[in-house]
Amino acid sequence: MYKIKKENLKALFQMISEKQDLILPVKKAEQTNFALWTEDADVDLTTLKTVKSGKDAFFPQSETLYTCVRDGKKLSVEPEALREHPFVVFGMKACDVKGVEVLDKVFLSDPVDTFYAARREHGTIVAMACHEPEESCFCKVFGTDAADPVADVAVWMIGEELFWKAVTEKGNALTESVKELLQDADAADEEAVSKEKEAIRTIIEKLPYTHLSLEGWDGNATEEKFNSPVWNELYKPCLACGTCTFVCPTCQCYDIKDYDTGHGVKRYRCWDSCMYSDFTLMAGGNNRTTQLQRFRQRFMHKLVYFPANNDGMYSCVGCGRCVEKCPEALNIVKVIKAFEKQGGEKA
Amino acid sequence: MQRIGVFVCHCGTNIAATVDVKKVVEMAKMEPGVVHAEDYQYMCSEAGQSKIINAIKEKHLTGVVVCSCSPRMHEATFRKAAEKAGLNPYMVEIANIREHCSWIHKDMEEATKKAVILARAAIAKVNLDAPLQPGESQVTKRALVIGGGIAGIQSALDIADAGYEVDIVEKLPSIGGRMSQLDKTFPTLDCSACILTPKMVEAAAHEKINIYTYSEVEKVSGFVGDFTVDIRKKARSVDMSKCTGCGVCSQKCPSKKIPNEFNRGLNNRSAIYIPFAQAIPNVPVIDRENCIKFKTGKCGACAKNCAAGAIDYEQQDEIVTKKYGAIVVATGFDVIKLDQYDEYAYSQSKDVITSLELERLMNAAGPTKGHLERLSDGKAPKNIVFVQCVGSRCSDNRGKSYCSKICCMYTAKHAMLIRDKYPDTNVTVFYIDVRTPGKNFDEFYRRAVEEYGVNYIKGQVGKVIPQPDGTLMVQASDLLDNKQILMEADMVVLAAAIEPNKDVRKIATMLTASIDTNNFLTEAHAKLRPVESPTAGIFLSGVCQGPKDIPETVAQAGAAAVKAIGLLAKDKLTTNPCTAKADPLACNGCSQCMNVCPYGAISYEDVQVNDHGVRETRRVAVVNNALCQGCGACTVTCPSGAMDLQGFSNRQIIAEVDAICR
Amino acid sequence: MSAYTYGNTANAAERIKEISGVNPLKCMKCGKCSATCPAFNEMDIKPHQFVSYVQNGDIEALAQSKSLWKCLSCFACVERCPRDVKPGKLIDAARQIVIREKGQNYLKADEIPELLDDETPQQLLVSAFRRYRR
Amino acid sequence: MQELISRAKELLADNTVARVLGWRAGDLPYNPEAAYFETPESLDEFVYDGFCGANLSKMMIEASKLEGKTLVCLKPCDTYSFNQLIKEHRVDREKAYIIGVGCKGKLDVEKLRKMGIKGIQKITGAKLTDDCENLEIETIYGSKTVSYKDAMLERCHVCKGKEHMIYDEIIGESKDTKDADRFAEVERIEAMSPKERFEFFQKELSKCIRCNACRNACPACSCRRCVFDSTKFDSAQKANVDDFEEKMFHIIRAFHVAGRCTDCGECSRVCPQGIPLHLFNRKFIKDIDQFYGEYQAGADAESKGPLTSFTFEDVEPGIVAERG
Amino acid sequence: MSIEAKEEFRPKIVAFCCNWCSYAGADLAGSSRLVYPADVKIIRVPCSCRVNPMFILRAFEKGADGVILCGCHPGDCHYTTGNYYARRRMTLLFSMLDFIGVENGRTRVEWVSAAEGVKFSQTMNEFVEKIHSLGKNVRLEDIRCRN
Repeated sequence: MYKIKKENLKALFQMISEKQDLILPVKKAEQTNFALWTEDADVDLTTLKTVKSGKDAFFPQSETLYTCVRDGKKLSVEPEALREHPFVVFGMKACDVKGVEVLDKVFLSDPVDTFYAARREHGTIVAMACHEPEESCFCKVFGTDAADPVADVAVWMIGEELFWKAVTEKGNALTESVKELLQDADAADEEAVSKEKEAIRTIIEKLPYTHLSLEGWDGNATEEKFNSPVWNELYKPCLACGTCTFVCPTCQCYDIKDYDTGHGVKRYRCWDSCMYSDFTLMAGGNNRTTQLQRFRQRFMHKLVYFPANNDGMYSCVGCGRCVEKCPEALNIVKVIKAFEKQGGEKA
Repeated sequence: MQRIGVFVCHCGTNIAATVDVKKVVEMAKMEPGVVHAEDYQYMCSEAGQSKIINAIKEKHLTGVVVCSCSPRMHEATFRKAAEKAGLNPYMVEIANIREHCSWIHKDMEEATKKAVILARAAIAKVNLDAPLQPGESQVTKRALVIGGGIAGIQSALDIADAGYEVDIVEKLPSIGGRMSQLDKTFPTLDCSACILTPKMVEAAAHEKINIYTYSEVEKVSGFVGDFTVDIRKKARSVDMSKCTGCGVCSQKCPSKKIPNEFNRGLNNRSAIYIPFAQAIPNVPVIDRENCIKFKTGKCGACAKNCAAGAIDYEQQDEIVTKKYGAIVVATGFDVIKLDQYDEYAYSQSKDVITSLELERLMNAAGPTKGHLERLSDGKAPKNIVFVQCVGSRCSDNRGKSYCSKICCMYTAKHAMLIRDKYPDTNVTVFYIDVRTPGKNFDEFYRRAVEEYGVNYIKGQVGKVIPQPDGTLMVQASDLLDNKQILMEADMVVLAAAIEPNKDVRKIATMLTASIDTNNFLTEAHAKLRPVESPTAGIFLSGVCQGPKDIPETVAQAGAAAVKAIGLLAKDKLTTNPCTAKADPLACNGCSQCMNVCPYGAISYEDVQVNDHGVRETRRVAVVNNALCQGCGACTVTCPSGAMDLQGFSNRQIIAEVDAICR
Repeated sequence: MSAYTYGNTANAAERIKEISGVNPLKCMKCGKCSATCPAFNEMDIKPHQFVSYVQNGDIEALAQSKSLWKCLSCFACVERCPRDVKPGKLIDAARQIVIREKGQNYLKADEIPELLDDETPQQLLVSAFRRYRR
Repeated sequence: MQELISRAKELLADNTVARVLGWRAGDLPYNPEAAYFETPESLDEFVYDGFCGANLSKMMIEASKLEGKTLVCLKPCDTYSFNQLIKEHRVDREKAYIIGVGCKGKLDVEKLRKMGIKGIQKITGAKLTDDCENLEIETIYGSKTVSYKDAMLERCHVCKGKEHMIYDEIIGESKDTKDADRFAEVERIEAMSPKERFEFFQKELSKCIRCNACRNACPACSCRRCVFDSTKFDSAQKANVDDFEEKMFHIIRAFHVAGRCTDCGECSRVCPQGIPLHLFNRKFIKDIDQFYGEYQAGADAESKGPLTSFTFEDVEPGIVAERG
Repeated sequence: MSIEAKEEFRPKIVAFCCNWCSYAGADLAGSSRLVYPADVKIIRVPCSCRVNPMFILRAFEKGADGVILCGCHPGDCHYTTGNYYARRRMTLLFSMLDFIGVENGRTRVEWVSAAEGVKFSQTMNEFVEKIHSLGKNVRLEDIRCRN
């Protein structure tokens, strides 16, 4: 394990960004989101949750796939180059990293999404332990340990120091490249980190959602959950906005569109939301015509369909962003609880 | 995808001299949907049109772009050609590469580039064109003539003679207009009243003509073939059905100090009055502002003395609403106010008068019974100076930029008449140019000089200075002699500029007829459609369109009548199919479009919809195609884009924008 | 700086148009300027002719004319001109050109008190300063 | 709140209304959600406190299609939206039983988070009946006291007033919470140079993730199909492209609601990125007030909006360049 | 140098013209041979009130450097009231564009009648000049259109 003084972080970021792109939480107009590090970036490592998770680093909100250029009656197609320049995502939380795991399931299984795969290959994740978890967090429900994130490098911010532990080969390589700025950690430091981990875990135990039960939610629950009358009331406040999907670390749906540049077309993909009325709209119409269906789809996907196809892995990581950001205070926890309650009433 | 043919016109050298038409053809071929492109000398010619027709047939074109002159010129021509070939005429778009390109750009490369872009925009638009079917609307077989001067009377008579009903609306108590104020007319010197009065009588007696005097147009709605007009019949305070026109009321009226408008205020009239002897109708009107009865409640002399019991103080304004198929505007003119021309001392001396005032002074029915005398002292003037172009041809803000056209001739007339009747009077005319284009006009002017000894001096008058002895000192320059002249005069006559009647702006607004910066109504085409307004169904008669003398006015009045008759003779009109259309699935039913529609063409209905499987009853906008004129105000008010304009759809305009900007 | 002389006609005419802001082509030759001019009889080139002289570029003749110095700058012609041509302004501009060509021959501020007499109106002085200062 | 619940129970019991549209208590101290209550018993979960910021009037569009009347709880500012929706024939007045609920300003949990308050376990002082100036907040990381005012939504600081514009009855007292000038922020931006203004908006709008929360929460944005979701203008782009798309979306959205926006502030409340979207609407309102006379959308349900009316003497668009 | 750079900049200008007045005014400018720069391209619309703010923003998105809307003089609208609505809409839209920092000279409304060929050409000359002084539109262009 290594450590670095907080005041030297800027030098660290500088060094990383000399050879790679560095993406980390930056505060812009009072909101903290992952962004490319620059000399004058307002780096914010204290805000627990960036508004959006860091998934953009691997799966950007919009990206061009290829460009067609028209010259008279000739048409040329230029595919967008795959990511080759290495980059580091610094400051993801354990839940965000888990989110990337979920995305891997989608994009790295056959057929492989080459754009995503290239980014994963060239990206190194430095994950940070959650110093002060908040009431909306429920990562433990999905087996994630916010105190000891699993990534290429794990870091802890304690007092005036940041502790650095390389976990994977990529992590080692990154560590090597910045070694001159890192100090070796001693036993007392190890102790401090352990203490921090304990403190985090203690707090997590106290959080209101930590003991949320996922009983009954698994890949086999399709029929029962899909047909439940609970949805009929539950969806009603839903605005059909895409906030929950866009802040979610695991939502992976995208739409493919053409942008007319006047002399050709840029085909791009951008995040889509199953909450939108035009989601998966086809020439023949829409397969989900009501908000109830769309609302149900999202949670069924997270808690039933995804585990059914991915060895029981839920596509929720308990980051709590939807809990915080839903304009109508709806969220996956309320859905789970509503079923729990209804189940209770039944029994 | 459309199959588009592009036809590029050379317009002789009008286009081809500055636009490389071959290049435009070549570039057009690159555009999506274009399967045919060619150029030709004159696309609008018979041969050019048959090229279009053949291409449509042979290449199975579904859309046509003609790169040529303005669509305002030949859009209709090319649409008809397309129709002949079996193509929906609304699948034709014009790229205006003449007026908007070749004529204004000098550089060939630049103009060609622009022409290509304009062609592209038109191609982009055709790509999204959809066949449209014009609807039909009824024609109300009645015409309205606004203004009862010689122009209005002539138009009305011609329309009525063709068998259609005509209503004349005249603001004043009698028809007759300016011409009734004139003494003699040039170049024949016959008496104005003698030739006008029979026309007035004829109009009044015509069974197809209905005259609303002392009335004004208050509101106009509708469109060509189907105008609805509110006419305000102002309270005359005299029952027209009872009045015999005996005139006793005027004689008995105690309020007699009111400036007589007919005589340009040179004498007075009573509060109840008939404007002039030959007035039609020969029925007096009470000028309520000056009537003692109306001002104080006391008097009633006229009522007491009216044997027919025709006086009705309780009479109210009445609104008559009628439908018309065509409207002829004949609102005429006035002379400008001269209060800004201090140098001519018009407001300082009674002996400085306008030519129209002179007409009244010389008229036997005028304030001096036709004796030419100075208004200040009643003496016969010995030296009379005429000043031309007072307020005409001025580029300052005091006057008018145009030539009033009639002044040269009437001044020659006045000069001649004075010299004829009072040979010992010296008459001097100061002119800038003497303009006499007209049949027998120059001969007339020469007679004034050669036979009547009128002294014409080239040079504008600089100043008229009233002298203590009551004479006027005229300071001018003689440009041919290069001398400054100081000349004593007893009377100065100013040829004041004429301007359209003040009310014309209001009327033009009601009719949505366009008007130019001088308040003359604009014609649909300066040369080819001089008596039509760009607004369909509105025709222009007389000076409201531009300065004219009497024969021209009568000619134009007849022409306007013929155009109106041509319209009224149709049973039905095809309506513009470029109307708004609402998509019931996207409509919110919010009523905003209805609020901005100037024609009341939008209503709301509850309809059953199937919105991607959701079946429900919705309140949605429905456009009445017969009423919609296609302005598009509704389309912008509609936030969801449910309301769109056929032929100018949102996507079409956006496609044009894209084509231009790319 | 100024490479022209008022003999260089094209330049001088342009300069006059520029100074005066007048477009002589607008003149319709009505003669109202001459008609109103109080100094008409003392002028060799009459106000309306002034316009055509400028138009024709015959500035030398203007510069030599008596009129240049007879114009009272009363601006009656400017006031009355129906076409916005304003011959008085042209004369004024021609005068300035001539004055400037005379180089050193300016009125200096120090010299003024001597030249003053009580009869000279204040307004005339101020306007003279405005026009003929360096 | 108790009075509200009992009254709702009565109205449900005597079949005056078929359902109640209000708020259900959340699972955290600050997250109640809008909900329908169809039985008197279900009303036990009913809550009305400072965190019930959502404007329920838009939900009445759907509720108007249901059988029977819906009792809807509207705060004073919500009633403007309701009036506007009546004007646009989107809600049926006859289908609504409006209880004007009192309001002493609504709270913004984001404001608390901005103060560094996290791990919230309990909040007291948020109820309408709580007669105190402060919020007592218990968190995992200790207790905090925050003044109620400091935790209020931006819109409450420029409150339009405590009067309900339309209602069947009123329950609960309202407080005037206005303590700021409604147009101060707009004016502050107006005073900037064009470059600064551009940078300001570029910075704010670049946060936009095109989630459509602003649009979907907005009671004026009630289009069945938004132009940005349809093919009507070839404008249905979903990309969050900083240089144009987001500006297009927000300008057009503001333009579409210009003269109809009641300034209810929902757009800014729901924006997950904290973009001050109300500035667009308020700029239009300010211009409309200045150019065409003061106009408050939703103050009544009849008047013609400023963009569907005109006067002959209106200012020319050139005014924008003239005033610099 | 700077002069050369200026010569290279050829602005793209979209002019929306009402069919009844300014389009005819442009025709008149054409038949009177009143020159204005070829940078101006005219789109014919039935009335100024047909012009949706979306069209104007679209033009900027696709790289237009200036957009001008010409309609009938107030009071002279062929459809009676269209230009009054257009006037309000454009006033507010322009004010908003100004508010977000788009140079206010890039948008303009001018009332040009069918008889005002001279005014049409003068207006276009002035407007092109103005756009030249403002330079390229970079604040509202979608950079994807550049390549």
